[in-house]
Amino acid sequence: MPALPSRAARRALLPLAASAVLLLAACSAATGDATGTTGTAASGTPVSGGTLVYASGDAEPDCLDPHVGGNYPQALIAGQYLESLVSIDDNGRIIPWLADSWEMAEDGLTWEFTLRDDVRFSDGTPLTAADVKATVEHVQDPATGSSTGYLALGKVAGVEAVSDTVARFTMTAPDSALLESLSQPWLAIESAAGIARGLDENCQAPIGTGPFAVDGWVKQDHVALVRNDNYSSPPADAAHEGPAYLEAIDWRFLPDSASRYAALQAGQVQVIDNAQPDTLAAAASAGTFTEIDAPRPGASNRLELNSGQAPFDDALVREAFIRAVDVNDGIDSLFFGTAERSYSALSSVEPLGYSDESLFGTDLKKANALLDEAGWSEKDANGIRVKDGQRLSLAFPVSTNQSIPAEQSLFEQVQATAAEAGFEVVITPLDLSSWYGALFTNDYDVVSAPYTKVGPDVLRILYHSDSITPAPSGYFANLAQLSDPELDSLLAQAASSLDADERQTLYTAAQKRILGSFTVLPLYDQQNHFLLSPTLHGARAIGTVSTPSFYDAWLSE
Amino acid sequence: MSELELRTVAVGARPRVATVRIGTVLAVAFALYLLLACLVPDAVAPQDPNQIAPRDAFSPPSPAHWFGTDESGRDVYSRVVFGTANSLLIGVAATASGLTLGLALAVLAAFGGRVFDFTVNRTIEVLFAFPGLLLALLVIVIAGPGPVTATLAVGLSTAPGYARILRGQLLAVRRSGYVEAARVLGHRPRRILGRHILPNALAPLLVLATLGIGQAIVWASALSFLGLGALPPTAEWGAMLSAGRPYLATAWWLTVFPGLMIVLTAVASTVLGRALTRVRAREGATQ
Amino acid sequence: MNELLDVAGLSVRFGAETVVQGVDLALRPGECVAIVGESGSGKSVTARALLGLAGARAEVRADRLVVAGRDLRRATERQWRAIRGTEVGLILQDALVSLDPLRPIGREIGDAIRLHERGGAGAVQARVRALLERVAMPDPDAAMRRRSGELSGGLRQRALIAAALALNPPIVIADEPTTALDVSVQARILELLAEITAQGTALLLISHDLAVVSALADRVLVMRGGRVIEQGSTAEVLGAPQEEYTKRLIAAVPDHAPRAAQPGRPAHPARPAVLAVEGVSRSFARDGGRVQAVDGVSLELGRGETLGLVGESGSGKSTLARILLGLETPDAGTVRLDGEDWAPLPERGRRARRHRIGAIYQDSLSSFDPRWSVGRILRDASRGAGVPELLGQVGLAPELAARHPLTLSGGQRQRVSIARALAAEPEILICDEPVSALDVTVQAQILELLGRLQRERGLSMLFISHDLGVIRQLSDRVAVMQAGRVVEQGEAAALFARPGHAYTAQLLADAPRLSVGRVR
Amino acid sequence: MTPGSASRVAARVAGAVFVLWAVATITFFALRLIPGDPALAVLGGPGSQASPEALEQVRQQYGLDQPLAVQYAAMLGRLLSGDLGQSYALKVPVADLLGAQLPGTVLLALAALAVAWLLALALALVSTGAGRVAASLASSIELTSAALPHFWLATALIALFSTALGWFPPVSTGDLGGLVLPVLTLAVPLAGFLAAVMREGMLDALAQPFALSARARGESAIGVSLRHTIRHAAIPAVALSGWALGTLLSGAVVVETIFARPGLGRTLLQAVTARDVPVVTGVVLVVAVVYVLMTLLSDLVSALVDPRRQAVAA
Repeated sequence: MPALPSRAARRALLPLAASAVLLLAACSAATGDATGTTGTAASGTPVSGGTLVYASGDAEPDCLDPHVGGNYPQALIAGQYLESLVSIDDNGRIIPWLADSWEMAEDGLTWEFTLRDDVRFSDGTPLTAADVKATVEHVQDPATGSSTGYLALGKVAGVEAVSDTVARFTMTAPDSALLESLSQPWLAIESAAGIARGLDENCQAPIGTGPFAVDGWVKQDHVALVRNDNYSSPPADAAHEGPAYLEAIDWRFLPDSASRYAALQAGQVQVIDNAQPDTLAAAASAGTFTEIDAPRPGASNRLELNSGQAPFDDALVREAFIRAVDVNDGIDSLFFGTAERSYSALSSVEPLGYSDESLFGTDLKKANALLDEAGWSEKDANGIRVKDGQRLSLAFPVSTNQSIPAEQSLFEQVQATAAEAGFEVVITPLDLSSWYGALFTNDYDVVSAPYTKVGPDVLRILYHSDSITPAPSGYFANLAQLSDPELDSLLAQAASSLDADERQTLYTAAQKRILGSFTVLPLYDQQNHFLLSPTLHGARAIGTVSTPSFYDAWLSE
Repeated sequence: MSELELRTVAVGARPRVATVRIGTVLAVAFALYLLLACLVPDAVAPQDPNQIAPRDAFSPPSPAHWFGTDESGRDVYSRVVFGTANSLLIGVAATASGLTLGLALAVLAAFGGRVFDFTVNRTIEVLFAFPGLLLALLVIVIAGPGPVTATLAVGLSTAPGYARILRGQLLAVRRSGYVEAARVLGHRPRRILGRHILPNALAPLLVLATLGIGQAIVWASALSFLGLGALPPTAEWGAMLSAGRPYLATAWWLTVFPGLMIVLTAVASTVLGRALTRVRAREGATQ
Repeated sequence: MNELLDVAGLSVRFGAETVVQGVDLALRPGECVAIVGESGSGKSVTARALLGLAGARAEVRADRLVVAGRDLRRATERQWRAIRGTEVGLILQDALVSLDPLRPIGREIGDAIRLHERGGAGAVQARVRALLERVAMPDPDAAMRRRSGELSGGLRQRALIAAALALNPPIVIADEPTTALDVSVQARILELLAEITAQGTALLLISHDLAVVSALADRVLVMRGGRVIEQGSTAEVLGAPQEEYTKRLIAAVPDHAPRAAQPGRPAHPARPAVLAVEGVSRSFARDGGRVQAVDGVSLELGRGETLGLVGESGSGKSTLARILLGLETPDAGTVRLDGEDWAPLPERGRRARRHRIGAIYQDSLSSFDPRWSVGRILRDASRGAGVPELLGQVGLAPELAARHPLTLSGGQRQRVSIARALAAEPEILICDEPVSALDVTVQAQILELLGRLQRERGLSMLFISHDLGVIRQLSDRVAVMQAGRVVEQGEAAALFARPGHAYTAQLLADAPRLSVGRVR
Repeated sequence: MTPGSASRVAARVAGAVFVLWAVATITFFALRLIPGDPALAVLGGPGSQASPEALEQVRQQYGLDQPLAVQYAAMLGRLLSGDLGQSYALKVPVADLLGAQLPGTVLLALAALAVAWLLALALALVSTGAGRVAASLASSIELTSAALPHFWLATALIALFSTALGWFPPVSTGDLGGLVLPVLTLAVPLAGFLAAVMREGMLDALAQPFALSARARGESAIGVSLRHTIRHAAIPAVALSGWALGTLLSGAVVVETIFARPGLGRTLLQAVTARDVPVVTGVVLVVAVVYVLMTLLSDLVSALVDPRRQAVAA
């Protein structure tokens, strides 16, 4: 096995019980059998054919076109049939994909992307710059209802098809995050003809250049994907060329995690996503399955404290909460060592992430002192602090769709440890829609809202004061309601800075301000674990938003 | 026919062998235990049900933790004990509301004249076309999930069954020989209603309630399991089972014990209901 | 001695309770032996023990238990099965429930053949047909396809007999074979059984009805409390009973003391009639059509008289009783009580006068509120008299007031029922089959009580029964109902002596009478 | 067919149509009680922050701007033509969605009904026929299985037969093996109920004189059960089958969710969580139709099993 850089070690394939797998791999080299592969096809000769059954624990998308809305479940599946202009390799570097090359003007206000000239959509039509233009216009059209892609294209004024192979982006301001943004599946290139069919039809089966194409979608059951035999556009870090090995992918929706793992054990499926911590622990001790641990980029998974209203408008109370809460033991036991405690607002895969453990040490004494100082010095019969007749009560709406059971249990532990300092945490489990409703009506003091985006620009979306007022699309991302002019200016500068060092300095300064405000309690990376059957080889997570790619994958037996 | 009616049908079950009697004794003992767990959980449970100990998470059953510990290191047995009140309360309240509604419908049908009888009968028929949990789910769609909704939903789902049994009971009593005999003696309708019909027709209420509570607890816990009733931080059996299910492969005790409590409660409720029926039969009551 | 059945010292115990003790029994070909006794005497258990069917909990012992030459004292279930149907056939009371109501009688009868012999379906069918012909089943081919519920009571009883005779067993046990049947049907079935014994089959007849026994049996065993207390030829036992109990049994048979023989009774009702029924009709919806239960009935009940209303099942006598009690509204016609409107009338207009008509029902238990004690039942009905007094009038001890009716015997219950009727101080008593469910000796006591009370209080009584003997014993006048109509009414003695209607004549002819000597 | 039976059939059919109409009406008006704007629900609920224009457009599209009576009439009209409307969440015609899900669920329910019948018959035979120990064991099994909640039984069956023994897959897709555990989950509790009813029926039948008659003919105890009493016991159980199928369909909510089996139940649960009114209405109606049909069918079968009813009907 090649020595993988640190980032790749986290992201790419992590054979379970590594030594055993290595041994097996060594043996199998002789027998031709293969186990525990990496991104390269080092452990056996790929075999063509077969149907991969993928069991997804994520919500079934409402629309298979990730331009519409734009959430992670869409990204997971869209990665199989849609491709982006650029990708990101294991080292975090931007690499060519549908675009062979690109060039930014000096002032950063125009970009020209040169497309590969040999790429065809799954319907056989060639990829041209007009499709790039149509894609961007589609995302920017309010009628499409794009959220994630729309925000990422905030500084793009328009796209012009200079020639069949050259697309020129015009910017309203320099955007240091443009390539990172364009690497995301929510901005993947779709066929102009496909988009022209109208939203409904395009939702059923978007037309892209990916190694597979949508063949059918039985709602609440599965999406059938078939191999795109015209395929010719693997990203620069792929292991082979030409069409995919797999004939088809049966993309099933299996919301129950225990069922998912049981199905993997029974050989009914070859890949499961959203593998739960206990499942991972069980799989590790069984040693049969290969794990892909691919934390999502963007923000870390963290609790945000609503500084926009009492009691968290008082920094002392925020710090007291953070000092009172003990999550380390819980993360250890609930996640079985599969998740590492984070002290950063950004994901560990973000090279520009900044950590400061010292801000988050649990110290009940200090918490109590801070609360006394803040005027919450009395306690009622239940041990909850009281000030001016108000109880120190915190509303904590929890989205049962987004928080896995282990995380919900962790929140219960947060509730229990906070109670020792005299906080009353009221956890309300809610479905996604009601949860959004609670956020928009400001009925929360503590909330966990993961956000996935490639690059540190996610900080601007999450912590710039502009993000407190809901955008026309309805989303407001600054749930900490942090309103700090100095931070705003740091984030704005960083986003336009085209100098790497300056960018790093600015983002570090911004993160220090964010963490120092005690509005954030980082927990761990956004977990993203896949378990693979031993018969599946060559699958990997790609470097953009850590979605799986089955282009190089093949099934033995 | 409803599940409850079925249970009532089975009530006539003849005592076959001595084990049934032993069963009754065990059921009474279990019911007493549940009562204690409801009223003085502190006396029954060894620990605080909400005391977390992450380092002790997922301990299998042991002398220190009879039912093991859960994902946060809480004592499962203590949580089961403290959950009794929640679970039973839902069952009892659902049964009470179902019986009340059923009784109102039955009285309306039996004494409201032909028009009411026809209307109520059609209503019951229509409600039966929402079998099992369907009616409960409909209520939840309207009122949103939560323990109170779940209770009312289960109550409403059981009401048509109760209504049909009680209506039949009222009519049977009204047509019975002793009511005719009272009419022949020239007694007034109100006196006949008060002295004969109501006391005899409503005598099986206790049996119905006993049998119904078990069913209501199963249904309510099914709703909790589906995430539509009591929600996980609450120590309710269905919710505990639901919360423990992700860990089935590694920590079976999180699902087995709350489930066992539900099963035992339902069995005990059936056994007690049958025993009560036998007692009533022995006392010479009809039906 | 070529006894088909040779039993000595037979005893049957259920747990600690001995229900049959030391019974000796012998049966020869062509002979009919009857076991008579009242309920609980152990006669049915004896019969079943002879087939090994006394029940799983029964403990059967015998010094000798030889059936058709086989000692069956230690027989296995398999051995028992070998004699059932082949050596011994069994005929039970009511074929409606004694033949599987879900299966065609042809299959039921054929089962016996299929179980014991090989043979094709066609052969079995032919034999079933022959059997049905032997029991004089009209249109046997159609009957084979019918189920017991689709046949009349008499025909299905014939089918049941055919099933018992299927393998031509030398012994047939008939346990109350005619008890549920109307008299006319009963007479035909008795003739059939007589025919069978005449053909050489030995018949063990179990019955409570001495009249039936006297018609068929060569020898009689009288059982009481599980023991045979007297036995001998039918003529000896019925003609010159030795035991006190046997004498009581015989004396209790109703047709011995016809009431009409008493002098001073009016041949016509006293005018004005206390209850006058005029042109009353009532029909019920059934199976999409209507059944005319009561059809233009006119009757008068005179003050102080007993009017017997006799008829077979379904003749409409109970519906008439319910109309008179104001429990059913007539479709047409009127009922007047003491010259005033009684029915049809709104309940409000009747209620104050209801106490003047009392009622006694066949199933008295169901007429008592199950939660109430005897005392409470009587207090509830009383218009003044105290409970001990009421109990005293019907010959019951005052201690019974605390008891629940369920714990009383049938006779005691019927006495409580009478006491309740009297408690309301009625002028009229309507008795609907009040003694049909009772053993003969008890029946005699209740009839005696009713007669005495009527005399003492000058009650007017409508007495409904299917039993001509009972009617004859109690009635001043008699009305005969058939298919909803009163076909004949008149003074009792005259009517019985000279029936004016063919139906009455047939009824009288068919009624079994206690006579020493066989009908055949 | 005699005029009597024709009118009875007509009455039954009219009754069934009435029940369906009432179910549709109740569901329609009950779901109007949902607080909040249905148009908002179409656009993704309170979290969607939909624009007034979008809401207005949805109202027009779904006819929500019409008076209630008009909407109701339109709904009835659509129902008559088999149109169940458009799902709020999935944006597909409900009839298509349910049409795809119905066969799987009906197969599951019918298979469970059949297995429940077999299990119940076996239990009833053992508990009325065999020795004391077996009988008391059988009645204990009957009692316990009737009390088993589907969700717990399903979990236990997966733990035992999938995880530990690996005999059957835990996820139920199209294949037959995947049907085993869901069917068992639904069948076992129902079998407990049916067995209780059958046992009662058999004990009643065994106490009838015809059982004695049959024994007196030389029939064996088991022969009496097979030839006579089973049929009597079947009558109440057949009458219950309409009800039973109804509860099986409702039980499918839990079972399909646990076994990740596509079907009406899972669709319903998702629709309930998402408050997808047209889908909920559709499932309720479909279940009501199945229930009503099954009730009619079980009446018919009852008449076949019990000729006495036929005789009355003729």
